[in-house]
Amino acid sequence: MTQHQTTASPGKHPAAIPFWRDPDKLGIIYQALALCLVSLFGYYIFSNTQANLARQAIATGFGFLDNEAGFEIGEKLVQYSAADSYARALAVGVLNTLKVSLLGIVLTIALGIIVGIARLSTNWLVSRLAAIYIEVLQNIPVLLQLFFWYAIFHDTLPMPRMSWNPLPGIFFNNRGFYYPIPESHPVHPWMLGALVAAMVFGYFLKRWAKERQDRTGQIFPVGLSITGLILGLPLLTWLFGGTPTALNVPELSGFNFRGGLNFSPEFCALLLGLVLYTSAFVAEIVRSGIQAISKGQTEAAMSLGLRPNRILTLVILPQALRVIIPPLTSQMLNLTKNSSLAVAIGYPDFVSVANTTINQTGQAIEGVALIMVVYLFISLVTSAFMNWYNKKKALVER
Amino acid sequence: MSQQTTQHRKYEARPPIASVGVIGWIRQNLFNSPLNSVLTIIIMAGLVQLLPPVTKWAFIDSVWFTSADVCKDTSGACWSVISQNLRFILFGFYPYDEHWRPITSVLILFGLFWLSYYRQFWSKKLLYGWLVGLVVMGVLMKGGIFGLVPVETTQWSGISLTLLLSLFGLTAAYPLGVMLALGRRSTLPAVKTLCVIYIELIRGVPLISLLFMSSVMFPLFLPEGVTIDKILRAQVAIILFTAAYIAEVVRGGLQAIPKGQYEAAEALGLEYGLKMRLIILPQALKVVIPPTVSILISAFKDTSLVIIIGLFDIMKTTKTTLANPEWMGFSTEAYIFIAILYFLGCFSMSNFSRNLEKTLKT
Amino acid sequence: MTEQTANTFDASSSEPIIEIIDMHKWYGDFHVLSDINLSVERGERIVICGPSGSGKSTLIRCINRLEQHQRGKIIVDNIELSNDLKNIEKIRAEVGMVFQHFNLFPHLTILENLTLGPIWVRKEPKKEAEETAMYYLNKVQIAEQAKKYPGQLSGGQQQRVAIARSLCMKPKVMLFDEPTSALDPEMVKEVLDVMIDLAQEGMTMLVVSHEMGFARSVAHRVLFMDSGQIVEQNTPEEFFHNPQNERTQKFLSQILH
Amino acid sequence: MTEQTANTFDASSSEPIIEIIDMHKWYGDFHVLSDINLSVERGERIVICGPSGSGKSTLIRCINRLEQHQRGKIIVDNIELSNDLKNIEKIRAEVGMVFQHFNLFPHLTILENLTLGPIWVRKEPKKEAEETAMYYLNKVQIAEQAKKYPGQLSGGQQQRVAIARSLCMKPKVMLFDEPTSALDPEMVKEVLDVMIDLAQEGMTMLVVSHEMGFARSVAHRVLFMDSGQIVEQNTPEEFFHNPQNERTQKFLSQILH
Amino acid sequence: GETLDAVKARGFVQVGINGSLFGFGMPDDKGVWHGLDVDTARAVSAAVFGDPDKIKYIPLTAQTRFTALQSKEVDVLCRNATRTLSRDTELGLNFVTVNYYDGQGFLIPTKLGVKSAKELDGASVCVLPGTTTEQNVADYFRANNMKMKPVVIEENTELNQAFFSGRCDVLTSDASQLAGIRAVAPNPADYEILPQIISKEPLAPAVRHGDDQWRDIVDYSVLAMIAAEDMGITSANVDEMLKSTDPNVQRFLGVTPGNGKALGLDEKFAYNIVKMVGNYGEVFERNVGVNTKLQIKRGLNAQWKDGGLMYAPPFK
Ligand SMILES: Nc1ncnc2c1ncn2[C@@H]1O[C@H](COP(=O)(O)OP(=O)(O)OP(=O)(O)O)[C@@H](O)[C@H]1O
Ligand SMILES: Nc1ncnc2c1ncn2[C@@H]1O[C@H](COP(=O)(O)OP(=O)(O)OP(=O)(O)O)[C@@H](O)[C@H]1O
Ligand SMILES: [Mg+2]
Ligand SMILES: [Mg+2]
Repeated sequence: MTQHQTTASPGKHPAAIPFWRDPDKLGIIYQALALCLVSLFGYYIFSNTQANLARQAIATGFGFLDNEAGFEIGEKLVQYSAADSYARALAVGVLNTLKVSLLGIVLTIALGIIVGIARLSTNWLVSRLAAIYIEVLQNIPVLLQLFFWYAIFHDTLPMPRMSWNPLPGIFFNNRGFYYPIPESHPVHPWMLGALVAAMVFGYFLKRWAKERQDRTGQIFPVGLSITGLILGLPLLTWLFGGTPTALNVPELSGFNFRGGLNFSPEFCALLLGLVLYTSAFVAEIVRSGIQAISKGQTEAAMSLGLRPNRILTLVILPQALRVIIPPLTSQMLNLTKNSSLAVAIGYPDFVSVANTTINQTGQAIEGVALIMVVYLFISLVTSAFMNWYNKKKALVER
Repeated sequence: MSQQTTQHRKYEARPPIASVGVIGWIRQNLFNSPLNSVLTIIIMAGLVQLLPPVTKWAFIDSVWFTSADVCKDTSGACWSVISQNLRFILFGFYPYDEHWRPITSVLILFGLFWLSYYRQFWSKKLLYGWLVGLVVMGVLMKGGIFGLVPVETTQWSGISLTLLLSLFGLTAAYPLGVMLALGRRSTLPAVKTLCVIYIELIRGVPLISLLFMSSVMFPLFLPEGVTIDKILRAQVAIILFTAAYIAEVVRGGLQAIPKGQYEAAEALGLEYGLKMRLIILPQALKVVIPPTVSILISAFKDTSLVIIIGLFDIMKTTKTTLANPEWMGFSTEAYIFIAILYFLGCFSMSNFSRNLEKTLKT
Repeated sequence: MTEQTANTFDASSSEPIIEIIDMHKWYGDFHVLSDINLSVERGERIVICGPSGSGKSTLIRCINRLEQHQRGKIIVDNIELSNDLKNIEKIRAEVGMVFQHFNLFPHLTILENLTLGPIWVRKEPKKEAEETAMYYLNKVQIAEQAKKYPGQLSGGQQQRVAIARSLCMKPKVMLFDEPTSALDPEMVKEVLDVMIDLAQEGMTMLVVSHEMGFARSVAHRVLFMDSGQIVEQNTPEEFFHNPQNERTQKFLSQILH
Repeated sequence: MTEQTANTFDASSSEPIIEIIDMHKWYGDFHVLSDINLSVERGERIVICGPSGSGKSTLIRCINRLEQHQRGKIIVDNIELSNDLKNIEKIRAEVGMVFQHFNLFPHLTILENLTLGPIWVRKEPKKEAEETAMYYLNKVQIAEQAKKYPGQLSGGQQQRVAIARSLCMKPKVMLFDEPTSALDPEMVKEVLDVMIDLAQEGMTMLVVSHEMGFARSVAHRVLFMDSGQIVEQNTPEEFFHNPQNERTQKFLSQILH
Repeated sequence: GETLDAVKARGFVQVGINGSLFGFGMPDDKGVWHGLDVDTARAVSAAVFGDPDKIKYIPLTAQTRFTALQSKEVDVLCRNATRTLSRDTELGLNFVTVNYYDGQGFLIPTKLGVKSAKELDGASVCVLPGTTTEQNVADYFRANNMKMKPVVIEENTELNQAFFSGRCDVLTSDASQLAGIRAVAPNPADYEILPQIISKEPLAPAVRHGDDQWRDIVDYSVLAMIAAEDMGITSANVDEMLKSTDPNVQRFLGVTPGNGKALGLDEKFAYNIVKMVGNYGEVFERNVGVNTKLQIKRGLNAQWKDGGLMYAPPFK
């Protein structure tokens, strides 16, 4: 619907408005100006860079990605050796970043919720401690905390030969945390199958329970039984599959432990530092989210005769989540971005690997660009997912 | 009847003993349910386990003003690492005889913060006070006039650098952030898109990638022969970064201003610039003071990352001290010391913003 | 419309559903309620009034244990209120409460608000719960809003939903804490009409309210509270035309213009 | 008090200050105003009424270009409203507007609110602007509040300040958009009195209002709008006692009890 | 040349330095810079200005050092950089005379009982990134068919701490640093340096391509220190040496003019260097020698006549 004034005004009014007095035209001019300035600026930088690169004979382009990397990486989720390409080395870095971020996010949310609820506890000691936790961790730079935790890890944990061995097969030492994994056995795939089956079954159980409640009013303990299923079914499979007990136990051989799996101290320090730091913020978010729900809601639910746990799950949480999710998303992104500080304490995350790559190839522009693109991508995917989730929640609720 | 009431009150006034006084407090706050009682006992036990050894280490067995050799023989904390290197940790390689200048600057800063803490001092004068204060601090640090020995910014290190980066970063980022926020709310699609891209791009990447950019890529962007000081480059990175966050905060403030204010301003015949300057921004910026303080806090904490590109902020001076063979090994003490410094800074600021939020609300 | 509800009540005919004996309550050192004695018969309708801060809300909140009293006894339908969770639950299921600020659950539809209690507390099948809910929604005349969310209704409608929500639990007693004081004047009538309807059906009601018209037309008894005590109680006629106590007189002179 | 303002207006005696010719406005696809023709003489006082959503606000907001029209012409004091920024500025300086929600600037004192426009738009010296401001504050009888902030005044006082703020720009026309509808009943009179004063001084006024008493006593003409059109216009007597249009009749029957 | 003019106009030399490497470039607790690299830079300043302290030190990380030189942020890089072919060519640098011959080695706790680097299969290795060390050690392990787990830590301090606390079995770095690290260990006797030196690390100051005069100035500033030691001139005896009759010494100290003019410097530049900074031996002993915490022996860095590699061409 874009009707415009078509008629020129009569007599004394000039037909054409000078452009500097017409907001529409001015708008176009401003925008053109802005675009021009930005592209000029871009061009200026581009041409300078071109000239500098040419003058200093620095190679450009991403051709280096196929070259042999020639350095080792201490922790990797996929096969990698010094003979592999830079591309593969960088991929190892990305996976390491994702590993610490994902695990960190899960733990942060769990810890943040606990501390946030503790902050609201009616127990004075508990709420005071939670307050101290939040204040102290929020107000110290995360980098300093990482240094601190790393120092704790390598200074106070024992040498491999004197590992702290709380349970057979489990070792804590300054090389990390070692734990056994079962020796591979034909029953394992079956157990995995049983787990999947348990989950599928649990899903149907939940639907059935809901349907039955709707029909008869009886309440079925869904949470408990699904937990039982998920634990029990694989266990049963294991029992009937010949109860293989052989474990791949970590053992001291040569310099280090062999066998089993382990988390390195760098990883643990990074994870711990990030989780503690971010969880302090999450705790505040959770606290204010819960406090945003008025006391009247609880009272109304109480006077209906609902039990405390049902009040929480049916009335408080669904409302609090709406308040909590947006700031929670940005904390999750912060955690991911802060994981780039790994470079300071020796965990080979993406920035650390990219750094080494920049050093060896001298191609700073490509390296920094890669770093930015990777984080941007992670950020965009995360916020897209959270927005989707948020919308879904909002739709269900509103 | 009112007489009767008071009489009645007198002889029935006391609540059951278990619900008031110390006992009442303990019952209500520590043992008000079985779960809470268990938690209380566990925490108490933990504190009893933890506090004595920590106290012993930090205070009883510790040494404070000794040489490094003495430290090696004590079982407690070696605070000497701080006391013996304090001036280097705080001021880095700012000329040794000129340390009074950063000290004075920091005192001016504290004074200004202290004045800003009390709302009754809030006025235009305080704002000018801040501007004058910042200029005075700059002149004092830089020297070159009034017979002060000139000191290159490259020599500003330790706490001066930390404060320079965070304060100047915020001051310079503020106008930029406001412009970005206005741009993002603009009706001109191209301007809006540019601002959105900028803001989201910057917020999507970690600060250290910008710092890397400033240290390894930035020199390539400039024409041959033109160089910009390393600190300035890091400062630019911090400004660009902070501006994106400020823009989002300010946008929130702008959104909180009712549409009627825009319309009333327009109806008076104020054009865009005046409308924003006289009506909208003064209100919006006041609303966002508390979140702005949180950005200042983050900026203050984030300056610690410049260590990664080799600038001598207070973290780096501390670590340099620890790189000295004499003092190697006392990192815990040193880290605790700067942690306390950072904590005091951030905590007082966040307290300030919380107070503010309360007073602004009423 | 209110002619049918005779404002007399034969107290001897039935046993008390609520009995409060020598009850006291403190907030810390502050004596909010002192020496409360009150007995409410089945089907009786009581209006409580009194100056702000006199403890009216606290009194009715004690009855379904939203607040804990420290001395004396409260017995509801032969169950004594104590720290026993099971008793508290039982009593809460029998006592409906309507708040000044409605306190509907904003994330649930009107229908879900109404069925939440029956489904999770009374363990009714969903279909049945919904039928009951629709019955009461019809009764408060907003059946057509069942699928909407509370935020989409006017204050008066919300308060009517809140009443219906309590009724769905089929309570024996209804407590109202200033149910109309947060409403715009036009909406007050809607809500009072619903309450008068309820009264006509013989529901036991305790209403904290300053709607003197309402008190006059439906209450069997009016209680006047001051400084945590029940200062005067009487039939509405006596109370309004012939107040005994000096405080009551003063209070009434302020309220009745 | 209103006896002096004769409710008759000799239209031929002066040239129109506002002329709206064949004006249309759309919001997206929604036709808010269609085919508006209106001519307002200098000194004329017009009251606009009509059901909610009929486009009353939109119409008067078009006159000082808070909204843009898409077809037709609006000519104010011989200046045609077009995209020309200079004309828009000129017109806004000549047309004062008073909003339903006052829209005073909360961060400025009353005096600063009043002098803002004169100083920054009319470029008056501060002293002079303040004198004018005090003059108008006196006129609306709140000179003693000059140093306070808007938040410290009652709604009626705020609205009076809003009127004074517009007057300080020495406008030729004043537009009022339901100036009393956000006020408590007691405060309505304060504001209406000020408006009647203004009317007596011969200010050209366009008032969106449902205050029929006001319309009757000061308006020269009453406009009735419905669905974006001017359905009926007439002198107040005719309009209230002898409405022509069926919609008008229905509307009036709802408003006049 | 261009650089010299710029430096003179500016009034000081901009030097890229390692900010936290004890013995090579690090400020003391008064913020004053000390170290072998620092003294090299001071020699340049003394040569150009006749004042060793007309210097602006710019601490650089391993990643930023070459960019800083390329972008003219610094005039000379005295930051323990290894001369390699690619740096000399692709990065557009010119390395001058080596001021410290180094090689990458391994530091290991004695109690592990390892006698040769060949026994390190499976070890955790602490490495400092951004240098050639990371690649060298990977190459070495690959060449010997061994596996390793690198622990790559950005900061010297952090790295040393990690090693002493046993986080790694072995620490690899330039031998000079290993000596220093061993020296500051809680108990130096618990650690030893393995005999294998797996790389050549000639550490040299570097300048940009394209300004030969400036390159010569930096080069001969380093060489002057070496030559002075060779000729037995020290900061203590340099004034007496002015009266020496040895034509080589006279030419060196500028008593017989010519050298200074050729370089575009004051004739007394070598005198100034020796007087104000010292000869190579003095500088070495002062910063890293056996009487310092680092306790490094001259080894390869001894004069040629003592079996080392330090050899200055004739100053004529
Ligand atoms: N949680 C609490 N802690 C301390 N004092 C309280 C608390 N809740 C209420 N009070 C006090 O108890 C007294 C009685 O409060 P209550 O809400 O019962 O009064 P009310 O008669 O309902 O008044 P109103 O008509 O204003 O609702 C008041 O003086 C109030 O300040
Ligand atoms: N910005 C807008 N976008 C789309 N539609 C709008 C907008 N503003 C108003 N409208 C619609 O235009 C119509 C006229 O609105 P207007 O505010 O002029 O009505 P009104 O007569 O002033 O009503 P009221 O008495 O409620 O103030 C309404 O239907 C309204 O929904
Ligand atoms: Mg109350
Ligand atoms: Mg309107």
